[in-house]
Amino acid sequence: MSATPDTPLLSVRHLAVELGSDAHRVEPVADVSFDVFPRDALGIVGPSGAGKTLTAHALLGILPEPARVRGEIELRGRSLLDRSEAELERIRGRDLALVFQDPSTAFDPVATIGAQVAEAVRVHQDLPAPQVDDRVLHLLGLVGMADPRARAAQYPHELSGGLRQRAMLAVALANDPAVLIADEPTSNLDAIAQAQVLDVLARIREETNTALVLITHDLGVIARAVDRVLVVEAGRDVETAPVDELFTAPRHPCTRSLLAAVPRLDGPGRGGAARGAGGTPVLAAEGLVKEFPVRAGMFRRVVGHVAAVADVSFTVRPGETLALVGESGSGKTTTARLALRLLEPSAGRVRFRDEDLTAASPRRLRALRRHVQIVFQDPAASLNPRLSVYETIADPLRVHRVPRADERRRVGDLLELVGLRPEQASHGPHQLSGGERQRVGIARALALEPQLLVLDEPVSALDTPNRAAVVELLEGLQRELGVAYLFIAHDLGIVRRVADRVAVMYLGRIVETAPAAALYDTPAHPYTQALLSATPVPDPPRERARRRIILAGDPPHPGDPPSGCRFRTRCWKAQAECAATEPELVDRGRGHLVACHFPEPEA
Amino acid sequence: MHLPTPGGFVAAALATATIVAGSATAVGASAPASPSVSATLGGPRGSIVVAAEEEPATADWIHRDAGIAWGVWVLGGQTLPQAFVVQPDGSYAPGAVLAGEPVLEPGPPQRVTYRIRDEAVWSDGEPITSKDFSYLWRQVTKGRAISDRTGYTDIESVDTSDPKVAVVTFSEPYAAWRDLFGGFYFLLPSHLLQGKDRHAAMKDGYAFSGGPWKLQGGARGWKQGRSLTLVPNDRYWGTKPSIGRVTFQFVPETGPAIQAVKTGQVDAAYPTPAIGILDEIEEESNLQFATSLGNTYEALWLNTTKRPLDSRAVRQALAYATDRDAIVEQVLTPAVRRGSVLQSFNVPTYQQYFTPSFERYTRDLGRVDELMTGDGWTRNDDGVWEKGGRRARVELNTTSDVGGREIVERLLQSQWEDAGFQVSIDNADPGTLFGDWLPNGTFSVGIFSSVGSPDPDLCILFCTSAIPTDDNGGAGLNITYLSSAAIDGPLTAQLREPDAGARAPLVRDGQAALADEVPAIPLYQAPTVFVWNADRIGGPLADNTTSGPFYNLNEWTLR
Amino acid sequence: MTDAHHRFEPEIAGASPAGSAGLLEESIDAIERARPDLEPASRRRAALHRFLRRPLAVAGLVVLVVLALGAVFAGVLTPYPANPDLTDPAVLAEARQGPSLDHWFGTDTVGADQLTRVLFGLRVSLAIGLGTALLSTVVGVAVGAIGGYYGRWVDSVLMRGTDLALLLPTIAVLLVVADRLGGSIPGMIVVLSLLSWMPVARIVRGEFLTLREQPFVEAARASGATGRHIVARHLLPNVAGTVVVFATLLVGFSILTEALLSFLGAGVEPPAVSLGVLISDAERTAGTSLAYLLYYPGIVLFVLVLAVNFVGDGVRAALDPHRRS
Amino acid sequence: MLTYAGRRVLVSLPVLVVASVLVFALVRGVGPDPAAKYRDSRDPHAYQEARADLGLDRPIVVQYGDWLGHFVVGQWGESTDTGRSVSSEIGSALWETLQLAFWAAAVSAAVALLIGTYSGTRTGSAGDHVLTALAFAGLAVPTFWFGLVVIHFLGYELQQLLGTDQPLFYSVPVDTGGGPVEYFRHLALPVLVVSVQLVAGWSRYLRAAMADTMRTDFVRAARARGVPRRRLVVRHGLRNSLTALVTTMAVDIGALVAGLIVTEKVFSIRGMGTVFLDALGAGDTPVLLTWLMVAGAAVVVCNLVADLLYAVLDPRVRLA
Repeated sequence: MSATPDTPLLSVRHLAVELGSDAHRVEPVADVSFDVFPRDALGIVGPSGAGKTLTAHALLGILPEPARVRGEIELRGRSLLDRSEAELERIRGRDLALVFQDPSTAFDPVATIGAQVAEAVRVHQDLPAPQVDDRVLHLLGLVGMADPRARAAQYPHELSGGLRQRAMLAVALANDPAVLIADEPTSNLDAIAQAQVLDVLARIREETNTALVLITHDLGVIARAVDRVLVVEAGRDVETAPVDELFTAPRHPCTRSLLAAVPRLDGPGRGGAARGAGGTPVLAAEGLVKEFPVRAGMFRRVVGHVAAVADVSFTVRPGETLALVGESGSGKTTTARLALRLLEPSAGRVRFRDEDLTAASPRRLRALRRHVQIVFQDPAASLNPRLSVYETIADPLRVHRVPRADERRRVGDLLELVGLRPEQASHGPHQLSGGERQRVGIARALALEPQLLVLDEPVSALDTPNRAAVVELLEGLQRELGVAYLFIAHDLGIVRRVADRVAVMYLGRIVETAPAAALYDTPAHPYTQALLSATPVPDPPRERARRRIILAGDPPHPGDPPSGCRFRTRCWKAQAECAATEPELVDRGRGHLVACHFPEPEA
Repeated sequence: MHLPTPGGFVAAALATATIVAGSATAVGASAPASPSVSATLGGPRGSIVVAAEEEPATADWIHRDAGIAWGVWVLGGQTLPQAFVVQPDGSYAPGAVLAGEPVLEPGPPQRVTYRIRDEAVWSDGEPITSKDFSYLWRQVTKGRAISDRTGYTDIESVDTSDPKVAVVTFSEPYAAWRDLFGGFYFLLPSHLLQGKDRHAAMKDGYAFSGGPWKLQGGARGWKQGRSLTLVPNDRYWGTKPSIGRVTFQFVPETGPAIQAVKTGQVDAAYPTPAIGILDEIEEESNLQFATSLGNTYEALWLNTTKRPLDSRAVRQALAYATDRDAIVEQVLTPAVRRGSVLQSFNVPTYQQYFTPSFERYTRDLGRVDELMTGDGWTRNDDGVWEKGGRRARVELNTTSDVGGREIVERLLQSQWEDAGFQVSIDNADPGTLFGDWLPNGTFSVGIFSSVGSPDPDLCILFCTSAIPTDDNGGAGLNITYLSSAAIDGPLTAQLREPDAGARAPLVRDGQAALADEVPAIPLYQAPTVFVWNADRIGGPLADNTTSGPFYNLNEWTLR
Repeated sequence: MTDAHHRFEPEIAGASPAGSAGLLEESIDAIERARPDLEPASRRRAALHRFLRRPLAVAGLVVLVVLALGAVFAGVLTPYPANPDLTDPAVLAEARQGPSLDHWFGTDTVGADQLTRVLFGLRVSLAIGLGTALLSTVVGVAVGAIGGYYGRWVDSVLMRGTDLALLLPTIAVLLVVADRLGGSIPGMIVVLSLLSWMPVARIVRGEFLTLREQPFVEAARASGATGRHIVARHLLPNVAGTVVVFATLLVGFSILTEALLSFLGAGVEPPAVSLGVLISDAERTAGTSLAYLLYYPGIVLFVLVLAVNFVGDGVRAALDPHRRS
Repeated sequence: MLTYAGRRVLVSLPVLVVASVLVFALVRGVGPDPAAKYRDSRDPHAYQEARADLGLDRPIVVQYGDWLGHFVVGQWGESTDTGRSVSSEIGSALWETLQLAFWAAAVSAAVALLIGTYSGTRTGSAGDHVLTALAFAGLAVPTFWFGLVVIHFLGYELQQLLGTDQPLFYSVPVDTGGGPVEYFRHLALPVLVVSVQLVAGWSRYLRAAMADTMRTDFVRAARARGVPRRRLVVRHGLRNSLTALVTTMAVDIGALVAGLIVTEKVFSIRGMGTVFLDALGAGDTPVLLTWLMVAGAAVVVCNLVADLLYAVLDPRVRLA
């Protein structure tokens, strides 16, 4: 029975999923209904914990054992819930295909990419081996792999996250599924890789008949990839609308808060670029280099070095925010650790105010550290699971022997400052949400009243609403406390609101640095332009109209950087000169520096 | 329960005669078996498997690595001739190789004439000659790494002018001359070994034979660590075996050995008896057994250099404090349903020299009090003897891996504590006890066994000359460290008295002196149990405490 | 894991080659963690709850408590002394009686009540098991912590040392040294701890190596904390769970190893009697009318170790909620 | 990979050299006096002579160097107990032990694979609970006790029950001629005793790994694309769980070489274990030294095999 555009391929009514034993029953999915039509592109959006993933797994009947499903799921008018496992096996992958959120765990680590795509083909199609091979290569080509044959022979761990997710798409498409369900396919990717995957999804919609269900918490992604949107919150669908309508006229408060949380490249930046100008920098990095030795051979000799950070200099002035932006592997996190001397630099110096951090004695270093603190990317891992919120925040105070009486007061103040309730002081990290954990991390970092806070991707592990809230908190804290930020991010969208100045890193070097407004308005380096283009805009018409710059492939390995300009291998402007000489950072005035032989002409 | 001779201690030193050919001779003499008789019966047939508790370390019998009884029982005695064999009653009888009793001329110089049986030949057909006597003597006296040279060094010459008559002349009178060319040693084929490396030729087994059996395929018949297989020696002049092949399988533990007989994995076993073993055997209708009290005896060895054991009165008191009957009752009776207290260091098997000198020591707490008080000891508040502020404290030492001795220890601890002694227990592995604690004199009361021998020499255990010192390389066997003229006198004199009649009183005097001095307290003879599958094996099966149950293996038949 | 329990390597977290549970699993965990009824409950209560949900662990605990009580009150539970007066003919007359109402486990070869001896043996075995676990854990944690946090030469020496020790067959080495050091109960504990602290040290070191790269430790370093503070406040508490589990399993392992050494003649010596010594003394009774002397202590030893291991597994499950059943 | 193997061997050499120091110190420092048994000798010179023969009168460092020098070139000397060459003593013992270890490992691996897979894919089921309890029992049972019980019940009582005169299984090694049936009857009981522990350990390990693997995203993803359960279990679940198990098994098997002391003693097998016990009892230093070194080398080799297997089975492991 085939579906016409009017009758839904997939119809979900009042879906509910129950978990847990009888004594402790929870219902993360309570009431979700929607339809998917042929060639449809439906986005399901909602904050984390809304039940989106469980809904997807319920559709395929692959929930873990203790789960119970109620409601109705119909595929082409026939219920799925009463099917036998054998019947479901025939449906999975052929009628309904699922792409998992994390491409690093969704592949069998011990089988090649090609074998896993081939397995997906063979499960449903009885084809001779050569035809399977052809099909595999075709699929890998379809998802934009440059050298499908080579990729097929590789193991999952040998591919970058973006490539892996595209390979996952190839697996999902193996049998031309009627419906492709993509569960947060870009959440674990950086901006460039996300743009690449979204590009592939768009191509799939053009080239195949597959209907798309895209699950995400990021409305920016929605704007680019789907036609209709279903908003879910706390296990219930709260709003469904065509995508344009949803962005222009959101009805449900949840939708509105989701929208408000989306960082906007086109939104307002910070006013007053003069802030923090002048005065001694809080932190000055000069010619930082970090090399990791590469050992090989029978005697484990050092045969070379990988320069994760190759000659990076910057300054952070009191009270300002410097954003350090780059895709995975650009060296930005290493730079952050060097700035705190959590890693020893191979060369270069870091100065805090007038003091050379790199030369400080261990004792002096410990004393200086109270002035420069750090907030980590993963809020779960950055909290000691054995310590309560109070103990975590008080820990730095105890390290610096703050009297107990002061400690109690100070922790109370800090809790209030970061927006946590006083009774949460006694909670363990496991009792907190991701956003709350990150607030604890921030409170701990602020406990010693530092002059500089290094924020290492502080919001990238959070969902959109939490992102916005934490960014807002950080803004407020800076206003209130005058602390300077070194803000590390892989996404230019997120720093738009907070950054006074932005430095863009590529393969261990800064390629462009500029006051925020200048960078967003007149990006000079092609890489900056690509990063900007990769960040989706939550405004469907505008998003559709934007010029797309999709960079091909992954950054080169830092152990073997290209000669001359490091970006030239992925640059559409690259000329012979780019391979010959490495461009220096050139000051274009008003603090705008760019390292490119062919920068965008000044407006 | 386990009562072995640990680590070859003492056992190796004393020439426990293990004579196999003896009975064979007797049978052969009365009814000489001709080759034609066996031929008409169809020759030897079939095979049996016997569990052997210990494996010989080497088949080079005079090498220092040799010296365990099992080696003699399963291989040496089956394949090589000896001058004398000890009979079950403990008397010496000439071996199958000799034509009658050797002639002793007391001298001086002492001289012994051995007449070799004319038909005695090696398995290659060469006759056994007086040169083989001479060869053994020279190897023992001149060779390297020899187990024991005693007696052989007293030989001045071996006359080999008549190939069938060996005349041995001694430089000193030597009382234990019957142990020469016998005991743990065997006559060796000089025509095969002369000028060769004897040790290399023999240590892993040998193809030649001068006995009823030979190794199957020569050295290959002995699979080290697993088994040793014998086949009949066609050239043997005595009773020829009727069984085609006998395999001795090495099974060191009693439990597995019994299990193996019960389930038919092996046809016979001679394991160290354990409590309950007879009940277990009797459950099987096809199994028969024979028990006896062996030549190995268990004793308490007192370190007389250690307080309070340096006092003779205390040693005697300990002997009176010991209820040896109770020990026998708990240790021997449950295992083999028999047993009696041993009253001498010469086992009663060899009656001529036996005297029950320790008979007076039965548990008598009144005598204990008398002796201890007389020695200046008084009981303290805990009821423990004390003298000069020091308690009468002894420690029991034995090998910890031996099951049954823990019963002896527990009984002794109770008995001696009851008599006012403080008793503790410290056990060790055999290597430590025999290699360290005994020769270095750091033990207190050792519980271990020794082997009684047909030759009554106790000097080696109790004479002053046998005390381990730096001079003798710490190799002496008198680990009681007691130096007593009363003991030395008769025991030294008997060493040089070749005449048995004159020697016996000296030996008995020595035993009386030992009972007075109490350097050690004999407990009991270790029992033996020989079990066989009567559905499989027939013939004259019996235990022989000296020669082992395989002494008449050539007379066994297969059912 | 060999017949000689050669290697001590219980399954603790991290056996999985495939890494942690899937994302969905984690999110479900998160949901369950957030259950309102668990919210006020302390972490300890939750752990206890997880332990009590495992019937085998609870059964193990009950059995263990019963056995431990039996061991503690060994002297008063039965009307018989452990070492009766063997000069008393009435005692000797009782020797080798099979199990009866008067003597549940029968009497031994000299007339002592076997149940009484088994209870005292239980006491010695438990003391050795607990003592070894404690000593090994203390030493292992100390060495592992130093090696794992400070690294460098301490770590190199530790790792090479334990590598080396792992090369040598445990039982063989213990047999060689047991005669010099063993015999008494403290001696046995020292002997058994000689090699078993090393796996503890390796585990602690491994956990430390992982933990010290964790952001929360970096955060502590960034706040200027000293090594001592980081080890005491941030690292040790986080390995406590693993160590407790390991120590529990070490109890059972040590009891078995001591029994094995006893069987090979290198166990505790009189007057101390362990379960292993009782079994070893009865080694030759298999199949005879005295076989009860072999079977009862063996079964008690087996049940004891089984109970300890069940408890250990329960503790592991209680402290490590991510690895369910 | 060859480079890696070569490097591992090179790294192992100094470890073995240090191990040799340890072994020598252990045996000569703590162990028995090698010449002790000659103190029993009636010959007053035997002890001194033996000490001289064994070179015990020289400085200990010289003795060590001498021993190591000879050891390295394969001159392992002669047993002071039997006078036979140590290499033949150890060689024949090793052969016996390896047969036992091989069959025990093979049987255990097969059984553990079945049990671990069953339990790991049905965690919480009744069958899993039963098998888990059995595995715990297997880990808790004292081997020596179990061996004695097995000999009595399977070696004797079963035979009585069947009323046969012929032994069903051998509990002692008896040369009964060749043939696979005889071979099986000899090895059945000792292999059973050794396997109980191995099966218990390995099946628990595999069960845990399997349960973890079956909960991973990639298994769920494979399920989501319609891969049938059997293939899911075998090709994804088992394949991934095996990597860790196989290496564990390799290491365990290495330990078997020196770890079958009790089984060999109970079944009267003259293998590595019983040779060690005898050597220890007899103060047979040359055998003890070589024995410990061989046991150590076996562990080194098996660790190496484990690492290589891991690299072969898991493409993520880079042998550099």
